[in-house]
Amino acid sequence: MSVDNLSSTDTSFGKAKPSAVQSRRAKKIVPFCLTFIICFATWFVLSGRFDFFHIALGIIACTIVASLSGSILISRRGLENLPGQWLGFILYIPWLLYQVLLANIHVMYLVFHPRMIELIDPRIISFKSKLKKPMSLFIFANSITLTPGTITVFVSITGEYTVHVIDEKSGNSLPGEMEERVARLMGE
Amino acid sequence: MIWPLDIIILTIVIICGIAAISIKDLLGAAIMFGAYSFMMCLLWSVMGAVDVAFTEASVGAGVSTVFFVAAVFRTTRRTRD
Amino acid sequence: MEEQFPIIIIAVPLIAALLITALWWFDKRVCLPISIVAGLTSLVASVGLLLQVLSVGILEYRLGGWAPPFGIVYRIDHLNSLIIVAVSLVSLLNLIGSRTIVEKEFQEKVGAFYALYLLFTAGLLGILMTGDAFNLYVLLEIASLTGYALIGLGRRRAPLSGLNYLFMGTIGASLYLLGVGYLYLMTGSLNMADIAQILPTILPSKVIVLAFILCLSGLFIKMALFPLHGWLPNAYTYSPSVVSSLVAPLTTKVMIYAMFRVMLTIFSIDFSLNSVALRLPILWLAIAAIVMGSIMALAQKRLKKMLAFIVVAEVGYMVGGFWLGNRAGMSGAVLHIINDAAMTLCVFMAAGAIVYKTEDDRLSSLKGVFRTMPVSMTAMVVGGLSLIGVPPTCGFFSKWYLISGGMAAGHYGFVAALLFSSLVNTVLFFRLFEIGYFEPFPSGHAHEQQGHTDARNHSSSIAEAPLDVLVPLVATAVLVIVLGIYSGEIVARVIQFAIPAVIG
Amino acid sequence: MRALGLATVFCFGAILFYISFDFPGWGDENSPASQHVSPYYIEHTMDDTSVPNIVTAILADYRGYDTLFETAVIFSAGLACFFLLRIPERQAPPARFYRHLATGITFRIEKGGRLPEDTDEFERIDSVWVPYDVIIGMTCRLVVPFIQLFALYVIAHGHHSPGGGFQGGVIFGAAIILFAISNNLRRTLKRMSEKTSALLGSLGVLIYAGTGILCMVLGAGFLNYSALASLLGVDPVSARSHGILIVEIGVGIAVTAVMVWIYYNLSSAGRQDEGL
Amino acid sequence: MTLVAAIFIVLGLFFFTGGSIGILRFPDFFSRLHPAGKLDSMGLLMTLAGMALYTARDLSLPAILTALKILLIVVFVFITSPTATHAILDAGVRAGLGPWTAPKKKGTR
Amino acid sequence: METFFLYAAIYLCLIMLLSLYRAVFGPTVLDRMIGVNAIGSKTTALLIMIGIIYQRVEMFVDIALAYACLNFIAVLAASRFFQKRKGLYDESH
Amino acid sequence: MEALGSLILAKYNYWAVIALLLIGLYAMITKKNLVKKIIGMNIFQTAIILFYVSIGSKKGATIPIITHGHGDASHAVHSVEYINPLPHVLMLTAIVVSVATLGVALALAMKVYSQYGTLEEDEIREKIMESEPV
Repeated sequence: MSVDNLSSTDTSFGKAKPSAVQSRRAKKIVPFCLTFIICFATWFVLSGRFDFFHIALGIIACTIVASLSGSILISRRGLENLPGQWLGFILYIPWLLYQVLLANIHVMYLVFHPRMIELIDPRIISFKSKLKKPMSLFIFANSITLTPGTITVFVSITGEYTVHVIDEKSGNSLPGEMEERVARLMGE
Repeated sequence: MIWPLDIIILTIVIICGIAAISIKDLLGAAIMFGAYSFMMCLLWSVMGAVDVAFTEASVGAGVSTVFFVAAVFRTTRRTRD
Repeated sequence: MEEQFPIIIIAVPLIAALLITALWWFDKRVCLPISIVAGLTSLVASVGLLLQVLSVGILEYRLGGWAPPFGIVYRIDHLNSLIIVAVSLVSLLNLIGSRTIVEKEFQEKVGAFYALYLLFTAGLLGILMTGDAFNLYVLLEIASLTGYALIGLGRRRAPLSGLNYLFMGTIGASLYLLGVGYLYLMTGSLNMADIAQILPTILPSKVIVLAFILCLSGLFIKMALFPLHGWLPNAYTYSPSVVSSLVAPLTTKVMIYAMFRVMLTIFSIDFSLNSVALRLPILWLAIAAIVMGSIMALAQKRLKKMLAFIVVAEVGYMVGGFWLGNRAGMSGAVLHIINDAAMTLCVFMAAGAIVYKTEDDRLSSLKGVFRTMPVSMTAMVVGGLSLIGVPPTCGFFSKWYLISGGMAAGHYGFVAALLFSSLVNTVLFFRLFEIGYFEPFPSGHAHEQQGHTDARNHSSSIAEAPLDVLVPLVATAVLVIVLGIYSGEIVARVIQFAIPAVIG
Repeated sequence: MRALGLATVFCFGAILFYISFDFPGWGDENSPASQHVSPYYIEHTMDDTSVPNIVTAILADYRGYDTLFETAVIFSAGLACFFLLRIPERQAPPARFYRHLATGITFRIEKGGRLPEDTDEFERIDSVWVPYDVIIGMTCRLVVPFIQLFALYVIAHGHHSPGGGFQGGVIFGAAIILFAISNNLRRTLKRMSEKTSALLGSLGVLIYAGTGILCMVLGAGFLNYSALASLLGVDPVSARSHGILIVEIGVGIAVTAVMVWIYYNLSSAGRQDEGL
Repeated sequence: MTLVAAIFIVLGLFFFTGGSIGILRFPDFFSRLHPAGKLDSMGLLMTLAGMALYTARDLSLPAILTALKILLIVVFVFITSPTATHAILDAGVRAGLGPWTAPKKKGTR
Repeated sequence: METFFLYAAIYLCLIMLLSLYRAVFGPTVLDRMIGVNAIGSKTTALLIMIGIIYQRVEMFVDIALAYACLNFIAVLAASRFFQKRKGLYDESH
Repeated sequence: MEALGSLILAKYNYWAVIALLLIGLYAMITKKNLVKKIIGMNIFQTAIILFYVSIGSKKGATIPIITHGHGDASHAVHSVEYINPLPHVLMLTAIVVSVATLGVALALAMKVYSQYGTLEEDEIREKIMESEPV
């Protein structure tokens, strides 16, 4: 058993550091506020009504959600450099969409190819990624799943990827450019 | 009500229903039952019963399938019919 | 305050159930007091309601303040106000006697038990009062759902029979719902009185006939009329005895009431009895139920199962009484609903007390039980005599009405079935008394040692169930006799107004 | 048995089929069902309750009593699952599994033995143990708050769009179930214990029934929300609208709690230590 | 705007078709996941984007908000769909389903 | 334009039949899950199409969103089954 | 031919209800597996729900949510424009009831399983015969 089996929810364990009460409270308040703001923005999109009554309801709802699951949404480790990450993420999306489109055309080609059986050569490969943060692991894994010919089978928390590839060509390009981009995006 | 859609969805519903009771594996049956609920939800939104569709979407697709899977998980998947 | 009685009867048990679920996590002792207070409030309100109905006539309570076809309405007349009193009284009596057995059988789940108990009662009371066909379904489901749960926690075969009950009960309720759907399709209304007004305008209609049959067959399943009684015996036998003495007196009777309500209020009595050629078939079903129930009861070797089959036979009495279609038969059936609730409660509570002590309900193990449990057995005797139909007890009077109704209708098969069933009940109960009266004599140990005799003496000394079981039990036995004495009064002052005037 | 069943079923079906020819046509606007009661609802809901969603208005107001018992049915289902399945704590499971965090060694402790729960060195794990999945874990962390927010939105906007207490409650419950599936049951129980769910369940129904009683105390009939007007300081029509909202919130709370409660009991067969 | 929306929807339907046929044609469970996971989410993206465009065609505030909601679904699906695909695949691997391998190739490719 | 959406919806339903084939006849439970998941994503699109046909999209969007959420939960629960219960076929063999 | 077509168009929904009812009932009568029976029960209930919703549908009408919001009460609402909302309400209740029944049924089935180790009715019956020969 290696360390990778540890659950990553950093709230529940890890050595209880003797920190001041105030900073702990601050650590709770920051996720709360962030969640509240995000939720409130979402609420406006969802609600579509801007009278006082509905906004008040929205505030109550966001407070409930933020107090219930603020610690679920916002990890304490991921707080540094947040605006940069969001900007990077927005820049990452078009590239990802482009890749997804490529992936789809590739799969489409396979699907409609009359001799599809001969083209594909499914296999499972694994490689080690240099990424460390759970969030970047997650983004990378989902990007792998969305892009040509590959689906993530399993990611361990240390960054070992097991990937199912549909043909050899798709597997060769991993980790490749995408990892670089994700790393840059998450500031690793 | 949009009848051409309605007929097709009704057909799918009936297929799903028959499949759900004839699959010889309880987990498969539970999953098929989930699909049956999806179709029911669609059927109701086709008929304009949005609230019923919403309820069915939340109940059928989410909770009742999870209940079935949980129950099958705690009992057995084996079935002889 | 008076005008709120109908809702108090239901809302108080409902809220008490919620409070119990909440408070039970903090203090385990609050359950029983809260439930008893709730049951008592409900009983007082229902007696008040009965008096009100007697003085004023039919009452109407609009829920949410909406006029009848648009909102839900409670309609209380002579028929249901009487049965409401009976149901809340039975529920309360059983509740008082439940403490010891409940603590023994459910230990950690006492709170949930009482909450389910009160919800069950609230559901049944709601069925009795509602004047809305769909609302009846919802309340039916809450009563059944809690019933399934209560039955399912018994021993041995209880979960399986609970599940069977659930399947049958759901089919029954769904058929009823389908029937209401057909009615709604043709009339566009859900209010019983409103449907009844619309129906004559569309009447020669196959759909309505099918709706009638569907509603009835759904309720037949729920009330366990003979060919559909499959779920009942096991469910009542294996359920915990507190539960069987709650469910057995109430469920079937309330369902019979619901049948009567459907026949009487939704479809007119004329339509139900004459337009559809169902009268004879259902009468024969009732006769079959009486005969088969009695015969099956004769074949049983377990006390509770025997009683359960007697319940099946009793359902036949009441259904047959209604479908005789004359005043005497219907009065007998309504009277029998009340009487049967009382006497079934009496025998099931006595059986519960006996099973609590002997841990075994095989008839053969009840030897000497008269000696050890005199009070319980006396109550059992009273209940048994009432089920047989011996004069001072209430069973006699309702049976008398039923028989005279059968005579008046010229349906001698029904009369014969009733007499046959009384005969079988006699055999059954006298067999029981005989077993209970004789001491257990050690077979094959004719010459035993002194020590064993001591032990036998010890075992044959009084070992009665605890007092809180006995008090309601005795009260029930007294009730059985009192109901018998006042049954003429009840018929004259209440029941004869409950039967529609068209019935000659 | 099979042949008999088929025969019964086909007889039943044949009767229903035969009768169906006497039905009004499907979607016929002149059918009795669309003529008698329903036009009143459609035409008067706005004036009576000022709720555009007619279904919500009927559900929580015109036929609010049905809905009260519908909530009670759900509540009693939760209670029934608890009553039937719950195995008390003192009946210990066959074995418990712990892992030492530093070394990764797994212990199996039999016969009801257990380690103290609040040490940082050991973690209780499920008997069939699955390594932590980063993808599922992260997705749930991202998604759960939004599902919850969406559920609250559904409850709050039941007046104007489809939805309401029941749907919102189910979705909220599903969010908690999602958390339980993606993490494990014990962690979920730490966030929302069984006691909490039972209390919330009864609280929800109590809000509903209590609103009804409150109306009764204020002098109108049971569930007649227009009596709340004096309390809320609005006119009777909007009092009905507000009453509906209060009731929907009650339903939402009850349904959430009960769904989670049923899931706890079903997925752990009543032991409430290891879930799906 | 309407035309663009229509083009998007047609494209989306095309992807959906590919996904469904792919699910039918591919030889084993693992390879079936490729069309199921990718083409379906792409199809959904396309159709929903098309419908969002169509909804927002008159540029009024409620319409735009509705369109935003539709896009919210897209975002949601793009988070959950790969996860669902991954979960099914992981389940398959843990259930002990070996991947299908190509039958012996004719010569060199 | 509504006719276009109607035809699109009908086409989508027919496509759904193809996925249904996999769901009904899929050799393993996991294949059924793929089929059902595919049906789910098509349903999400279909719901909004129905909304457009009814010209009340804003009412149907909520359903579609709820649907997308809960479909995901069901799939996750079912796959969790396999992660914990190893074995693709039932335990009888 | 024309008449037949319109007849089918007017009735096929009800026929589908009947088909689903029969599927559910058939499963409940003949299947031996308890969970299968529960599935059948649910199909039966949904069929009835479908029946009610079919009653409520109305040609050329829109969903029963009034389009103009608050404060516009003077705008008359015509009942032909909206689908009959009452069956929807009833069916919301019925769906809730069916979920509740499902939960209780599954709980009971799990209890049966923990008692007998199987979900097949005939096997359970055999085990009962073995354990309590009355």
